[in-house]
Amino acid sequence: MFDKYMIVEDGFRNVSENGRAIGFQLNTRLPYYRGLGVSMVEDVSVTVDGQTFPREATTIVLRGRPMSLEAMETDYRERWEFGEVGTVLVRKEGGLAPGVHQVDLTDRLRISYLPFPLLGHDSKQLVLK
Amino acid sequence: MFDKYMIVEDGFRNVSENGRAIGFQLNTRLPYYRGLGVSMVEDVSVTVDGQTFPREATTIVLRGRPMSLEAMETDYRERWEFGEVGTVLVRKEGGLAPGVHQVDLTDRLRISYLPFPLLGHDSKQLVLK
Amino acid sequence: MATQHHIKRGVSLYSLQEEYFLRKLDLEGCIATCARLGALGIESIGEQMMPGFPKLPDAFYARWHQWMAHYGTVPTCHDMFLDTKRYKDRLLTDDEMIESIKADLRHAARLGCKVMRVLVSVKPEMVERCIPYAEECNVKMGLEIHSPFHFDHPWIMRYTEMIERTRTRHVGYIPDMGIYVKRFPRVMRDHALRHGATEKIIDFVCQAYEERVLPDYVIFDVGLMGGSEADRRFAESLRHIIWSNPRRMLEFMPHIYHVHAKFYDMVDETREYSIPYEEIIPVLIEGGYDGYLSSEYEGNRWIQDAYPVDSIEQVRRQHVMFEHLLATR
Amino acid sequence: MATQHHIKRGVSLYSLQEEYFLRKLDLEGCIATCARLGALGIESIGEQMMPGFPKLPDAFYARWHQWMAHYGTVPTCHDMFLDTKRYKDRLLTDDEMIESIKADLRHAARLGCKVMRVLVSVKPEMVERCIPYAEECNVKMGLEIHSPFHFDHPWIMRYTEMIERTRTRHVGYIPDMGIYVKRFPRVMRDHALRHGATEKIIDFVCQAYEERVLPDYVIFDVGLMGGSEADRRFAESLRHIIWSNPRRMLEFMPHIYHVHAKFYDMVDETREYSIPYEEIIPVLIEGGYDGYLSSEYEGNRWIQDAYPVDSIEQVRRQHVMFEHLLATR
Ligand SMILES: [Mn+2]
Ligand SMILES: [Mn+2]
Repeated sequence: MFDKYMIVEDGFRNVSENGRAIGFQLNTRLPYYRGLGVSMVEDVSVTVDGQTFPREATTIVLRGRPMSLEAMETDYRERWEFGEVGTVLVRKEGGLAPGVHQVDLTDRLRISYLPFPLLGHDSKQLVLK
Repeated sequence: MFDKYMIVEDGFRNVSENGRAIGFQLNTRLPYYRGLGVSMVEDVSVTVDGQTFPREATTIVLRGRPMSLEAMETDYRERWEFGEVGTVLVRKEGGLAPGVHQVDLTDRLRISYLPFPLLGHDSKQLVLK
Repeated sequence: MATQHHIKRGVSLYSLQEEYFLRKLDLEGCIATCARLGALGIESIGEQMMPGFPKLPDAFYARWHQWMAHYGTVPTCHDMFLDTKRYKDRLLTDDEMIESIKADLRHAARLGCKVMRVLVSVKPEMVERCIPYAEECNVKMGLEIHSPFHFDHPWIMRYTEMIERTRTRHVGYIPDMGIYVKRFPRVMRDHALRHGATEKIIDFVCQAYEERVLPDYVIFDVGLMGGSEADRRFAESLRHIIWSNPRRMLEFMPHIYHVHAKFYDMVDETREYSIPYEEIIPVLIEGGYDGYLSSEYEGNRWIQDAYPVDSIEQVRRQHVMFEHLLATR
Repeated sequence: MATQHHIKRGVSLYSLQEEYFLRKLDLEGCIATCARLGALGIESIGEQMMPGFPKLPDAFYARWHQWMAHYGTVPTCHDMFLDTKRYKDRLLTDDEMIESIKADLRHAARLGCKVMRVLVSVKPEMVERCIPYAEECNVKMGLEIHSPFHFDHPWIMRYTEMIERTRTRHVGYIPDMGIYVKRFPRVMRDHALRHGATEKIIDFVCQAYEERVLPDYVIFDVGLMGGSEADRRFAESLRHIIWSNPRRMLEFMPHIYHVHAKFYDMVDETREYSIPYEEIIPVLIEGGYDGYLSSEYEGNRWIQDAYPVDSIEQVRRQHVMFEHLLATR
């Protein structure tokens, strides 16, 4: 229901370690109308220019604290608050080339009162500087 | 709902014309709980030993009156009454061989208060003498 | 035991469809059977047991009235249908529908029925247009409130609005007790098991029914459980089987002309497996209902693949139960 | 114009979710907005606008009460959720559910709410077990009657039976006016058109909705019409949108604690496109309802893809309408 706001326009950039790009990151919000314990965030999947990155390559950062998607599954304390901007960090040797990229983001949330998972999807053209 | 009674055990036989078998016939009832105008009998499809006969080869006989399935579609007077035994006549050069046959019958009825067609199906082993 | 009331017992010949279909009983035999069970109100379906309907000769009606006199039975209700899809390429026009309904009213009057069952799918506008003719025929048109509809369903509300607006005394209701399925019918459950459904999933669905879970959720969960096609069909059946509150009849009682005493499975002479008549009949008595309880046996289609059908015994048991529940102290 | 009554106006902050989500308003800003509109009853969702919920520091509650005093607002209701699927591999146990509900009751009490919204999917047994704690907290638990449920739905009947059996004064109802969608919402129709649905089919579905046709039939017919996936989804939405009779609230009025004044589309200051408040409010007045009409704007999700959302303007219009409908002669 807040799908169009999932990808935040600002903050798309490569991430470097020791001067070498080891991946990229972008800022994102959940598409749901309340905050959720992160154990109920089943998946956050990033696709850039048609290439979908593996779940293992993805890290979520909330308030400076990084978590793998797998670790989130059994974390019953941390919450991703309503409208809160978090960061998705994707490991990719060399990062992305500068310029325009088509970015797709798909979230799968486990909402207790729904029998099916809530899927959210956003797609935006972002410029990586 | 009366599917198991669609194929009547008695009356399965070849039909001859001038001493040559030109087809076969079997007795049948509609699988529905009331009589129907024949315009609402959309199809009566006969399969013997896995071979389904064409719609054009099929004739329905009610109270001695033969009708093609196509003619039934626009006949707004004749009714196939509840539980009434009619005859399906299938044109087939030479008729069927004597002995046991697996006979399948599928009816499609247009029931006004149902959005979908009512399908009835019966399958019996019959002996042709 | 019940307090004073004027509820009468009857049978819709629909109940004996298996025997009629197989020509074990003819129309007279059906009537005689009801009489023998002390169920003297006879509801009939022209298109089921009166070949030639709606064009029946005078002789037929003469014979009908002779049977009524002979067996001491009373015509209660004629069940109409409306073949809106008679033509392959178009629906009936409004005028054609009216003509069809009028033919049914005429037939009901000639049978001596005070009530005609209107199929739930008939548009209220059509029934409204027939009111003058129903008055002329002295036949009341009772909309059958059939599962999954119920008194508070918006489709039924359209009828209620029409009845209130026109202040007619010739349109009302025939609740079909299939709207009070409190427990999932055992015969449907067993039928599904015989036709490819999985016991674990069947149990899950029946349990969810008892808990009154929204059918959408149950159907989705059965999908997740990896059910078979038969399992999914069984779960889908939840959309058409309902429990609602029998006390809702009280508000509509002045407009209830007749009652379809639907049943699937008389376990013995004291109870139906899924429909709690012991809760329903006291409400009818409390509301001052004075029409017929008209048996409507619909178990045959769920057992005929595996067991012999004995509709007469089923109806007999229901009427023993009715006698007990209707007995005044 | 209305007769004498004690109905009050309020807002569920749910209505301002778009602005809060985008950080155009913070919690205090939301409260200030309601106060400015003269809608002084504040309903809140801890998990939406109170980061850290359910573990909020004393300072938070102190600030909350300062805001209430400052803006002249009153806490009305806390909306609880129950994350039965918190764990990937199992549902919460009954005891865990009770603990979760208790935390919500505690929070509601600390906010100063007299009422807590219970999600419609919560099992009545769980709520029953929480009654003693609700009494202790002096908070009434109101089951939200949310579409496609309605007062006469068998799931809701389970609550009614429990309330009658226990004679509790701490479990009742919060009807969500989304159960009174008389006309298919224009915003949903237009949203479907923007997302691949076909005008001809959309019109067919909306027409069928007005005629109160059984959703199953409409869905099937749309299949026959060769509709697209978007068309089928649109037809399926009929399963979740309902019209029921507002007068049914009268029977349950003693147990109605609060009202969710759901809306999708205030056309102007006089009417909501699909929910007839001019029919609903007179029933509340007739029944002696004396709680809040708590705005619940849910139009944003249907227009945000194409239009700017202005929830504040939408709520403002609704309250002008309420003032008019509540004005006593
Ligand atoms: Mn019936
Ligand atoms: Mn609500």
